Amino acid sequence: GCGDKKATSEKPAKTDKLVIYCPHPLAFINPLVTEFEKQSGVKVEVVAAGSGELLKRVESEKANPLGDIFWGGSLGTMKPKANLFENYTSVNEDKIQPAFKNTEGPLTRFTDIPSVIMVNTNLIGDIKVEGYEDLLNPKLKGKIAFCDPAKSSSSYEHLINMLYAMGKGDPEKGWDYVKALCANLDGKLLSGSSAVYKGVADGEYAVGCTFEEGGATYVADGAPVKLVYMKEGVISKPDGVYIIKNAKNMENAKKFIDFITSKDAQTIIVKQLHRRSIRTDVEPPKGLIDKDKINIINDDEAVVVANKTKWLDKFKDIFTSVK
Amino acid sequence: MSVAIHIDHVVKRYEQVTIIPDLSAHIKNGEFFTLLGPSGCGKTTLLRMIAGFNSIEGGQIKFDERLINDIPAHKRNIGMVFQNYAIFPHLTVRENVEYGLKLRGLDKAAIKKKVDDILKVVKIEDYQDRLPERLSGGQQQRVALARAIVIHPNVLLMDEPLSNLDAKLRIEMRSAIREVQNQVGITTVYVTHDQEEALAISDRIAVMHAGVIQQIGNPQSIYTRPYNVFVSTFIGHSNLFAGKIKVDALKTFVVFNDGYQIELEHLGEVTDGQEVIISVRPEEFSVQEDGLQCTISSRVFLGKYVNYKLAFAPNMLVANQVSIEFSQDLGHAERIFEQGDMITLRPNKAKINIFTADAEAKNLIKGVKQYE
Amino acid sequence: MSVAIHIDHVVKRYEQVTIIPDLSAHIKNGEFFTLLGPSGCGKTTLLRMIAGFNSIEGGQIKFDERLINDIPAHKRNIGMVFQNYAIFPHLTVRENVEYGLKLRGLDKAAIKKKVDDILKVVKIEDYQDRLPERLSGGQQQRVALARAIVIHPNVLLMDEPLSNLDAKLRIEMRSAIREVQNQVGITTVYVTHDQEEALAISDRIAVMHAGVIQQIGNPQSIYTRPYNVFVSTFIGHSNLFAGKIKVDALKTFVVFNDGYQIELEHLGEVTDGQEVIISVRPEEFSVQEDGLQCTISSRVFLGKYVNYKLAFAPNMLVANQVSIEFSQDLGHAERIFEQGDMITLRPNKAKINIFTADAEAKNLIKGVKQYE
Amino acid sequence: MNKKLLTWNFWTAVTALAVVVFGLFLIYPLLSLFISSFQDPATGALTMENFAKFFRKKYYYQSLINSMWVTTCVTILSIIIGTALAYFMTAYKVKFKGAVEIFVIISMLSPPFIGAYSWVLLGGRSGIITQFLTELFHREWPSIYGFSGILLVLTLKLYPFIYLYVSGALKKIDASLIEAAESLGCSGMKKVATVIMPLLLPTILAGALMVFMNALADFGTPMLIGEGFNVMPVMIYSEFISEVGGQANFAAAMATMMVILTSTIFLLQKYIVNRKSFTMSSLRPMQVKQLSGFKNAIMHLGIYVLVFVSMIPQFTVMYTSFLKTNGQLFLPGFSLNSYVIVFDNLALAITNTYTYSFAAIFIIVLLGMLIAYITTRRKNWLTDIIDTLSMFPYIIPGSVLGITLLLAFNDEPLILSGTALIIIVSLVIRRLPYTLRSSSAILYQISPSVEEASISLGASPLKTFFKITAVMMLPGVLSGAILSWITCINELSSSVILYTGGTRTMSVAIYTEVIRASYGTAAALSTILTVTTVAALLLFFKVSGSKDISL
Ligand SMILES: Nc1ncnc2c1ncn2[C@@H]1O[C@H](COP(=O)(O)OP(=O)(O)OP(=O)(O)O)[C@@H](O)[C@H]1O
Ligand SMILES: Nc1ncnc2c1ncn2[C@@H]1O[C@H](COP(=O)(O)OP(=O)(O)OP(=O)(O)O)[C@@H](O)[C@H]1O
Ligand SMILES: [Mg+2]
Ligand SMILES: [Mg+2]
Repeated sequence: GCGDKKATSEKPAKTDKLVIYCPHPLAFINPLVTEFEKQSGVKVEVVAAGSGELLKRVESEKANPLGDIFWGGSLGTMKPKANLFENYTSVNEDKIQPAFKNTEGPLTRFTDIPSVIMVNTNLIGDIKVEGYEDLLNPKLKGKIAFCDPAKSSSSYEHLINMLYAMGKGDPEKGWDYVKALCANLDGKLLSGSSAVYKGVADGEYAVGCTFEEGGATYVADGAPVKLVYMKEGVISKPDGVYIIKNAKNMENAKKFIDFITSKDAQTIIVKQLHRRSIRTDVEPPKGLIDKDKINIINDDEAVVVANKTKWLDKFKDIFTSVK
Repeated sequence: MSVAIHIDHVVKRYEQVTIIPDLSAHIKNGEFFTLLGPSGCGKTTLLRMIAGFNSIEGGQIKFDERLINDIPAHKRNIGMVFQNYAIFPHLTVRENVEYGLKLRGLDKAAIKKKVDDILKVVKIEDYQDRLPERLSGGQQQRVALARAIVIHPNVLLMDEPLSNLDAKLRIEMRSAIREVQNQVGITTVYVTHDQEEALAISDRIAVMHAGVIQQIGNPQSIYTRPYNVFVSTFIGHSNLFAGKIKVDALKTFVVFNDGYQIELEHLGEVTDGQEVIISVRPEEFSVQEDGLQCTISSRVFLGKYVNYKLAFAPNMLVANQVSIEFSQDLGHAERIFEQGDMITLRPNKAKINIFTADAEAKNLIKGVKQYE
Repeated sequence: MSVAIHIDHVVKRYEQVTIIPDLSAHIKNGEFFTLLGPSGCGKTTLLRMIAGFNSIEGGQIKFDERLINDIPAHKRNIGMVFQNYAIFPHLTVRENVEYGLKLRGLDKAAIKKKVDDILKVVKIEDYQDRLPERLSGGQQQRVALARAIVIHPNVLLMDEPLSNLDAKLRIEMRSAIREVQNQVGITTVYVTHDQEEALAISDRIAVMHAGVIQQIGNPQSIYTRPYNVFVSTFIGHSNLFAGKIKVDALKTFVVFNDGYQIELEHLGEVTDGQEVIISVRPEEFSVQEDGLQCTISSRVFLGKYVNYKLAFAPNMLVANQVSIEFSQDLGHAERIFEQGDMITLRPNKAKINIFTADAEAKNLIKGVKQYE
Repeated sequence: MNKKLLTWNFWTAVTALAVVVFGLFLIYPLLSLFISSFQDPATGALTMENFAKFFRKKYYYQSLINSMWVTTCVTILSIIIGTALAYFMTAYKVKFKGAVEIFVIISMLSPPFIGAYSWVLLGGRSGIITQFLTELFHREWPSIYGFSGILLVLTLKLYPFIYLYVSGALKKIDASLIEAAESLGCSGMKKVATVIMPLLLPTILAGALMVFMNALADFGTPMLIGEGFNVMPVMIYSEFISEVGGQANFAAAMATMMVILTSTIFLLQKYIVNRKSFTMSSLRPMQVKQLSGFKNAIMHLGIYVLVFVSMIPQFTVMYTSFLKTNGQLFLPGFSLNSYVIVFDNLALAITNTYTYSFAAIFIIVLLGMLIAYITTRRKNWLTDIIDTLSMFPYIIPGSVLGITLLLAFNDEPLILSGTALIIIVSLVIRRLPYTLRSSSAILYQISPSVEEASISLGASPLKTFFKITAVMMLPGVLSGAILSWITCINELSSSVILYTGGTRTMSVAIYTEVIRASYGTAAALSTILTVTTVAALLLFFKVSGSKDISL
């Protein structure tokens, strides 16, 4: 209530509280937060909402931050906003895989997330889906769950992925594929990341373009779905956990970063939450194929960042013109 | 195509309260029938039952031979003028009046002509494009009147349609109503509290009291030969004197308590010594040598005549009368009296009425009928 | 603690239309002042200006010496009875009446007593716990009346407060109003369309026409000596004859177009041969040997008297009159005439009024004043 | 002139209050938004580019067309259904009327996303109904997605608005007007069309405006079932708040356009209402009649089917909440597991929800009635502006409004962020229009002479307002207040920006689950919300002693 006001604005550095902004579902948050509370004795308050909303909050609250930790958000999204976050290197940095080191300062990596195609095994029948090319199959017309890349980061990652994969390393050459794909979408474009995996799992769509965890959860829960790692190439991007600049509970925030990158936490993540660890010493999750078996490709981050608006606009034009 | 209205033993209850216990009346085809009675006696209620807006808890109402108890209001082809006008606030004056005609599917030219005519008749043609909220009370009432008349209904029901008009306009509206009514022969049921109006305009009048019809008759008989004391005092003023019947061998007299007696030839069955109420209207007195002695206690000028309030010896009068009055016609008055003057007034024996002194207080004059 | 009301040159406009161009009147302390006029002439408008509900576009209104143009309505200590009743629909009858008293912070017992009294006076004590929707029209009107009177305001404004009541109740209500008014000395402005009521109840009457006051005077002078033809025909009926003045050496006559002439002693300035309008009221005729010849064209029975419509040679009359009437008092009638009878009527020379034949149509009788 | 002076003190104070409230909590926060819509994202220089861009790309302007089209259809359908239902429920005896009314109100109570998701479960490609129909007729059955789906879902969610407004007004119609029409030979539909509808027009327009704005602003439904049928709110939302990081200036430009568009519509509506409104002093309300035989059966059937259909999402949600789940997946069989998961923090969320909504509704009713009064009875340019302003928060996407509030009150001199106060402020600002509209609609119907009567008896305008006008308004206001309250309870988009751990509400909790597809727990929370709301409503009607909801 109103009484909090004073408390939050004048607390000294030593506190027993931590406010986490987090777009993950309770089922994901609860085990980790409980564990953290148990270990540290800090009382955690979770403010959950969409990552866009949370990011906007952080931006708006610059003058008087109300949160301490921003937990979630793909690296691609967060990089441009890095100035909103505090520099901090976790105590576990030496155990992190080389690709996922916090080189920027504020951007601690948390898990590794490849893009995948999710297939509903009940609906797919004998249609072969092994990669992007197979999505152009006329039999799948209107049965593909794809989100507007302007609205969903997983879909955006997919757009980048297909540009690089289908353009064979030159994103400009990938647009012909995008055009063909858009035609096969049959005017259907979803508005949120979760609509894709939820839609495929519920049988609304035969296939969907989503991120690994989104689909993996369903696989683990026993839904009639499977994951396909595009044979043309898969880009895998980490997401992260960040300390909000001038956080009121700075000490606890740092503790949390240390905890979440620790072996304990990462093990929970892999065992229970179907995500890939960024640590060198944690096994990949059961049920997910090894990363070496995936055709991993890389994008050129500089190009991607520079072209973001242009590419999103281009997608819009293509989508509206083929419709 | 007007109809006769037969009202048979109708009953009206609002929840527990019975407003009309058992009422019958037969209104003739094309007749102008007026309901007269004190405020709250059930006039509006009865009218609304005929119109179809109030449920009927018992008895039946027929239009000619057709039982209408269960026929919805809009199929009865009635015209109604409501006590509170009920003009459509969203329509202009002209649109209000056109409304019923349009529903009847008349062509435009015919509608225009009819509406123009009626607007002229009720003198609101100057306001025809106004919305009702910008009209005066009387103007609104005339819109309501025009709207009901213009459709030439079989039955026209009017609930105090002229209550907010000045005398001149009332008289004009009255003749307009009568004219339309005669032209197309509309059976009309009219509610008014204005007796003069009722007397002037009606073919027959029903006087109601507490949901019960006291008398039905033409204006003249209602006024001159009221069926009971209620009617006598309600229609026009009546001065009530206590008195006795004196019957001797040949003649019958009615005797006032001061001994003054009048011979009456046209009394019905009476017995010697029977107590009666003698009713004398204010204008039935004349200043004479012989008669009843009294003092003038106040005087009001009323245009055509002067109204005096009179003081009598208390034992002369029936109790609880608001005032005893003498109305002196100014056309013939030889002298105007002052407060305090003692005068002698002789009742006009051809005109006075004699009522029984019991609770029924019925008229004892021969040939007085309750329903005519 | 009543007040005098001074109305000086007030103007009222609704948007473009001027309803009251320039009106002045002075209402005395404790007086019963009546506004009389045709429907739509601006009576309600003027009343609402006094009450403070209509803006005043010009001129001023004072209560005693206090200019009230800008004093808000609720501080004027007025009581008002609205033409459409305006009872609070969500309050019971008793609560409606109590409302004003509660605002004045009276203690409970006093309120109860006052309300009980007034409910009895207006005869609605039986309905005191009902909501207004379950009252008849007349009952509602009485609630409105009680509510305004009970607070004993300085100024009581009433807009046709009795229009929905029957004659008996009207008379009772009238005396109730007068009684309260006399008791506490409330200056009362009363709007009515009922002339008889106006004549009976008022100290003075203002006759209005199209926003202009035609005459202010006591009832008797308004009726017997109207200032102009409008007043003469609006208050009571007047038969208008065309005529000429004849002045010879000693005497002044007024000559009807058929040559019948009457000597008048009390005329103001006239010239020989001047065209005039001669106004004779229906009751100012008497059947005589000499006089004006006419035919009876219809007859209506009106209780106290019989009203005949007369037919005259057209050149005798001023044009455009609805009817020419003779009203025969039944107390004195020797004979009742039939349609078609030819009769000779002599106007009562002491009572007839003579008006100029010009647009102003002013009364030529000596001593007739417009404002009294 | 006289009139103004007459009431200078109190009503001027109210006007001033309104100016302060809207100035501080609306104009001040929104100003920066409007300014930024004219700014270049990179340089901050003034430009029209953001607007130009909108009209260059079909992707954008098509969404405006889509929005207008679907909104118009929803509004028309809602008017038809809502008015018809209100008429039948008021004019005729309907069995289980109380229950029907509660259901109608409850069908509005559909927290964002979850209601629409129920429709996916039912009418999606593998939805229960679709599957059933497909098997029955052996042909592909259209699914819920796209235009017609949005139309269905929004109409069912929004017709109650019209219902509540109109049934309030119907009870104020003077029965003798209807009787007058009947006496002139008019009946049935004709009577409705020529007398009842025109008399209700101000109210219907007020309700229609609410529906229109609501449909235009709703983004949960099209987001979930739009499938490429892009609409403005989704567009603004995603440009402003997307995970991908949109373009704030461009989003601001779109929001500005929406504000201009809706203000125009609002002014138009106001113009018509002003011209088409009239006072009625209704002493005799409409009598409730008993329909008989066939007609009666048809009417009941119609009403029950309608109510059942609009309750389907609620039923589905309740049903879902008891399903056994494994993570995000529904399994065959029932369990209370979803309830167990959400049980932590539940007490806080429930207390918060009801504390905030009651605090807000109290302020809303008070402000709503006062502002309605000045805007209908004390018309001048200032009150006109206030009236128009009051509609702004209604149309600006809640999240955008939330952010502007956050930006405005997160710094000296007035730090409100993170407090309950800011949530209540946003509730009041956003939900005031319902009460305001219903209040002014009812005011149009109350004859001023009743107020004058009170003033003539010595009550000051202030007293008159509270003792007479307000009391007479209450029945009408109530319908708007219920809408305000229900939508306060449902309110999400701005709260989700403004809440902190201590101020989370039920709908925030539901949303949190929904965004990551944890529908079992969302359904459980939603069911708890519905049940407690019904309980609160019943309690309210019990305490206030009124039989009807809309009165
Ligand atoms: N709001 C308004 N706008 C324009 N004209 C109006 C308005 N109110 C009344 N009028 C006009 O002003 C004139 C005077 O109206 P007012 O109500 O004062 O008449 P009145 O003398 O009380 O008549 P009545 O006896 O019929 O009630 C009428 O012609 C009426 O049409
Ligand atoms: N809805 C109702 N419920 C209960 N009683 C009612 C209702 N409507 C009218 N009454 C009562 O029925 C009686 C008759 O009412 P009605 O309106 O018929 O009177 P009225 O003769 O028209 O009187 P007025 O001349 O005053 O209009 C009155 O005593 C009234 O109080
Ligand atoms: Mg009546
Ligand atoms: Mg008037």
